[in-house]
Amino acid sequence: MLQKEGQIRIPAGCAISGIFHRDGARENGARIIESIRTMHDRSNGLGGGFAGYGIYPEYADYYAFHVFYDTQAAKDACEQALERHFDIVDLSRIPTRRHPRITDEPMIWRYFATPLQTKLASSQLDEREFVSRFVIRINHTLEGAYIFSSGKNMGVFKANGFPEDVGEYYMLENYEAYSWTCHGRYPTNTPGWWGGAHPFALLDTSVVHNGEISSYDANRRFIEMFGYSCDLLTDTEVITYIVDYLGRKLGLTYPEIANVIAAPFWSTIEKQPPEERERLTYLRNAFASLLVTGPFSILVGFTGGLMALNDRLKLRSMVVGEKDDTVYIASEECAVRVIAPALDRIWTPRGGEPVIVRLNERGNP
Amino acid sequence: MAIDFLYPQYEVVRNYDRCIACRACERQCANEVHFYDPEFQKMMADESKCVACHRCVSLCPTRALKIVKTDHTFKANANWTGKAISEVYRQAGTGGVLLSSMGNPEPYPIYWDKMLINASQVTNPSIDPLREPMETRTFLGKKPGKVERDRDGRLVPNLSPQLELNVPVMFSAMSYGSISYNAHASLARAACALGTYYNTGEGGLHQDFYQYGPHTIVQVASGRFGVHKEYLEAGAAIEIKMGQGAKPGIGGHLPGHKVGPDISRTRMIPEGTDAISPAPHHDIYSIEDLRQLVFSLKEATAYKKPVMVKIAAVHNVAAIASGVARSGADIICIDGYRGGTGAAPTRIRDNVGIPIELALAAVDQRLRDEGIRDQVSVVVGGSIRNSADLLKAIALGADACYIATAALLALGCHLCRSCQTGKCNWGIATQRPELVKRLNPEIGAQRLINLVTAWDHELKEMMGGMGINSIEALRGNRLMLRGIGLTQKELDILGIKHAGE
Amino acid sequence: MKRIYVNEKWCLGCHLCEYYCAFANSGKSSMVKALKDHKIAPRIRIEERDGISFAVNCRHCTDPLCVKGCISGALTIVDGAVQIDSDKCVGCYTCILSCPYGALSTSNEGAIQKCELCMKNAFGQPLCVQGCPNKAIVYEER
Amino acid sequence: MNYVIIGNGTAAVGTIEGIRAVDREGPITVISEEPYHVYGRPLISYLLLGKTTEEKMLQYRPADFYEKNGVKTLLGRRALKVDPTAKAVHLEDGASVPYDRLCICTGSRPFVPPMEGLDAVEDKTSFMTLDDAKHLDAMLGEHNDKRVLIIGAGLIGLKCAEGIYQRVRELTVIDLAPRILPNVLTEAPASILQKHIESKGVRFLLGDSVQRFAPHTAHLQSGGAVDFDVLVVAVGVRPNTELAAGAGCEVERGILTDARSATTVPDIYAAGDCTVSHDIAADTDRILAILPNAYMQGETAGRCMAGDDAVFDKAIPMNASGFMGLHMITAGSYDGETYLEQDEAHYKLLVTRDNRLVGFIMIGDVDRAGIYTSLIRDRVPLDSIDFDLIREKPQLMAFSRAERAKKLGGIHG
Repeated sequence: MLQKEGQIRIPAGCAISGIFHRDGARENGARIIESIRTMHDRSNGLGGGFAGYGIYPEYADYYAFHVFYDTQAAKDACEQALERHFDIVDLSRIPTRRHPRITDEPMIWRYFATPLQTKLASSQLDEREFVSRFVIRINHTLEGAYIFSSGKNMGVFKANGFPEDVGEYYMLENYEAYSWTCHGRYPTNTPGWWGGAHPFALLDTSVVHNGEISSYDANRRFIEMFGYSCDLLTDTEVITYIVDYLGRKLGLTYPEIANVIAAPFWSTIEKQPPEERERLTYLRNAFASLLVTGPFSILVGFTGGLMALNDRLKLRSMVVGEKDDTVYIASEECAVRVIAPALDRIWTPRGGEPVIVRLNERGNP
Repeated sequence: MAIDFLYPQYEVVRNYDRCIACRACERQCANEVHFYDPEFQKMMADESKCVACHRCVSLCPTRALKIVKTDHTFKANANWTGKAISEVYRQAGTGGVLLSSMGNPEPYPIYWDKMLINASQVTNPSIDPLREPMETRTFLGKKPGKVERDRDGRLVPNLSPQLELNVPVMFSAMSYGSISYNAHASLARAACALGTYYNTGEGGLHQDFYQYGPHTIVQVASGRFGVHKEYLEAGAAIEIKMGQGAKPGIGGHLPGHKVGPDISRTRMIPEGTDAISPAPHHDIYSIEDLRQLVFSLKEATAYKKPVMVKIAAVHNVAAIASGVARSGADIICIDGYRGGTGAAPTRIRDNVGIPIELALAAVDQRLRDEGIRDQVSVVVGGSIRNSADLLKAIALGADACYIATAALLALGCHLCRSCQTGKCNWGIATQRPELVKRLNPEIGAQRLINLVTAWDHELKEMMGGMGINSIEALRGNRLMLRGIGLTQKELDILGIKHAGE
Repeated sequence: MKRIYVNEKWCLGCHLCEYYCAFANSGKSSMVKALKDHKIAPRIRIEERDGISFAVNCRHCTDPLCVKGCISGALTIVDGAVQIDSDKCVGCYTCILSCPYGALSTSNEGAIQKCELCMKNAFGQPLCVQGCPNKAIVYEER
Repeated sequence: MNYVIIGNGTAAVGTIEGIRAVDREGPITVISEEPYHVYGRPLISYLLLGKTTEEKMLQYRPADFYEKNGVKTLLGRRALKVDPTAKAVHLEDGASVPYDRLCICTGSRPFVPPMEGLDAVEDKTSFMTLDDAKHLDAMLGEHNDKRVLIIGAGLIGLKCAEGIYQRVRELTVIDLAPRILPNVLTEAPASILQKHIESKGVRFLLGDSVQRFAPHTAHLQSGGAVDFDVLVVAVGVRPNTELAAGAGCEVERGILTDARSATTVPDIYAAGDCTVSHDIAADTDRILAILPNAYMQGETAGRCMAGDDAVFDKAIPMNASGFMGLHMITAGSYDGETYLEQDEAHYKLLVTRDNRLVGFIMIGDVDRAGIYTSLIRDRVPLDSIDFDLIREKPQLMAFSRAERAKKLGGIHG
């Protein structure tokens, strides 16, 4: 019998797309669905998903947990756990519409919650660490429950199916985000599992990824030393944890994170001016085991920003387009042009060269 | 003379149709096997002295010679093998401990050969090392695990002292004494040219070799031979030798006849005296003592050099390694039971210790389980035979490998395993000047450079095949390995799946 | 010009250079054919004593006394190498008298013989160098 | 620069090659009485012996030697006079050849002492030139039936004897001296060599001389008589110094030159058998009529003529000769302490003086004799080498390791 994600590591090819409004303007999910639909052939119907930032302004101070449940028992257990650790201010089924090509759906629930102060204080942890540990523990230990989104004022929507169908299924026209990322998946041998679809997210960091990283097990075995559990055995998952570890736990900036996971070649480093050479050498040496090799193009979503990054050989396609304050990033130019035919600028970032966009003063007053 | 119960192990087969009686074999055999018989006008041989080192075979200009194992035999007995019987005879004749050299030759499993390497197909491109950068540079040493910034927010380089290797291969410890001046010179020069390191072993550092200090690891072992401040300061790193794979649990013994003026000076012991390394360090009876020595050495060298601790792969190696990692050591070196030696009691060499593959897998996993893998680098040796072994070791979790037997083979060693006699015909394991000069370091260094360069090429080729273009992405990447013909227990210890899974 | 140089530090006294030389200049296709049951008369010769040994052959001097003193014009410098035309040589041995290295010797054919860097035989480059197991004899530009 | 050389022997070749090592352009003119392309004089005995041919002899230097070196030859023409003021050489045929630098390489000529009845001898010759050899060859004919008398048991006489001994019915050598090769060998080695030559059928009459000749008979001082068909007079040679003397060069037994081969007249140099050399082994001035010496003097002259600063100050007497299969090499002077090794076939004498090797004689085994020669020429202090080893045989082992590194390893300084 075929094993599912987490029981076996599954290589996949993919399409990614993203829209980011620097001025904080929000748009609903229609265009991002249009964009990914254009790259239909890069997916095979075995997974699609979206992440939207700024979609829950009314609950901006609460963690929004999106959870798949296979069984009622799992739901009960998970909710018990949530209640033990969190003050839940809202909970509901995530609205979906019936869709002919989206089937076998699990129960999909959403909780807006904030850690119980007593629990948080007694844990002696920083709030985000408290939440991330909770999420990792549930996902690792609670059979049939899977928290696939856990950030504030953002949310991940994913399912087994073509991404445009998934967008329609989740009725993304009803959500307005200043940053959208999405993903269409082309796994090679899976029956398709909802949890295995992208984006993969922890707290407000979400990752969509096209590629197959050859450093996977080196990265996994390293990152797992720091409390992460790579239950899905996917690249996206390990990249998310790496970004979380380097950024949230160690305090590296996004450019520095890019210098670690897509570190320049030594031959490139040697050509830099001394200070830059020292900095790059330091990052590459100190975090050697977090170098990611093999082909990838990723979009890392985070509160207030988006980072696009290619592997250092640029073994996967990725283009960036700009129109006024809006930035478009996709696997193929057609996926940008279809929603933004007239661009100020469009270019192909070089391998290992991050494109980081953030809300500007208008978007982030 | 008493009866010698033993028949010679080898026969010298000379093709007289080819022999031109140039007598090169005679001149080159320190064991005095060959001689010219003026009466018969023929070259003759006394095979009882032959150790099968093949010096004569290699130099014979007409390929007139070969050495074959004798087919003289005892009555077949699966239990009392010829070897077992002969050993009884030898001990009954001498009353002594049987001595051997080089690594354990017994037919235990070789796990390297039971692991297969992955390659990319379709979903992930392989990378052509001839077209794209392929990086094997390696840093050894403790990683900081946190970042620090100055007031301007710039990263502070908070790394401990590191060793930088252009290739993930170093030459492991062999003392001046156990091997010759020219062997050391070859290793030192090759290490410099390759951008890696060689290791002094326990014999101190000859004055002539201080110039190679930036590529030298200086060893501090239980005998403390040749250890002084300048010595410690001369090297790029300091290695505390706690154990050796070929003879875990026992010390070393360089017989007085090998302690000539140069060695006496280098080791700081009187000429002609036996150099005896005790089994334990007499100031290290437990892990806290090791920590003291580690920090003593760091103090002595102003915290400028990484300190390595070398241990033999024994049964509870993972726990020992964990202790070593927490002792302040920057690098742990683990030496497997196939590791070589200039002399060891045969029984110990052949029966003590465990395979490096299992030890490495266990240590790497243990350090990760404890979350301290990043605080220490892991170097393994004993025996890495080729670039595939090297690659598998790194995929299992090693940062780099130590090679010694392979290095000696490159220098001409034919693994006759007679180092203890001091009559090495290849000029390696000997101190006799006329034999030492047979190893021209210009040739020796070049052969070592060739070997390691070739391995590096192969390593890159295999990495490229896996779609990995930098060695750090291979390290501990056990998904790149599959076992073949292994039990579930072995697979579990190695942390790999079986081929087909 | 490339010349043969000898470093006695690495000479093992194995005498293989002599045999390779004798073979190289034998005109035979194999060493066995050339040297079996022969007493060799090589153009490179080992001196050895008390653990010291080294090979001596023609130094191919830039200012060769042998060439200057040759009565028949048999010794000449060709592309920097001192060569002997054995057809012209009458065997007067003035070159033996002149050479400070003792590098020319008599041959069975009456003419003298000397190292010609294997330029004239089938090998084209010195076989003694190739046959030296320890780089005690090298052929290089200095 | 316009160069002129008088003479066309080895010294002349040395001069040409010396000039051309420095100056590729300046015209060179060679004037020679002999009509031949240059050849090695000592080869004439080998010609008779059949070890060489006239054709090969004339390849002492290749046929295009003059052409390649830009040499104009005036062969078969005799120089009469050198005018150092006008800087010209006047030829017998009236021509005049101007020069900027002149080298006199006129060599020597056979010395024939006045002997009663010599004129009556019809078949007689000296043994110096190719023409002499051809003449002798013609006189011997093809029937091995001639009786030959050679006057002089020096090198020329004996090489002549070697050249013809297989082609005669009877061969007698007569010399006034009590031993053969009196100028080259001491008594003991001379007697070894003599016995060897006698074993080949040559008869020696030593300590004797011809009182008078009848056409086919030599009547001896001692009272006996030798009948002969062919007579070879090989008593000795005399340097041709007349041209130099006429030009005002200082001349004693030969032309005087300095270490640069310059004579006492500006722009006139001299080299070869016509000159006096300084023998460093005996520390005396003498004529060293030997081929290597001639070449080296010539080469030095040539270089200096072309403006280089060359010096040849290592002249010693030396000889390498074989006589009917027995080889002999000698060099230097025999005045000093001697070391002797001798057995049936071999003879070795080393002579030392003042911490230097000054001379040696080797007969039979002459292997690597040049190492001894170099000790004399380079005046190597014997306490800087292992003399016991070098006495045993010529070997580089006797030198220090550092010296060997220079000699064999190309390591300088």
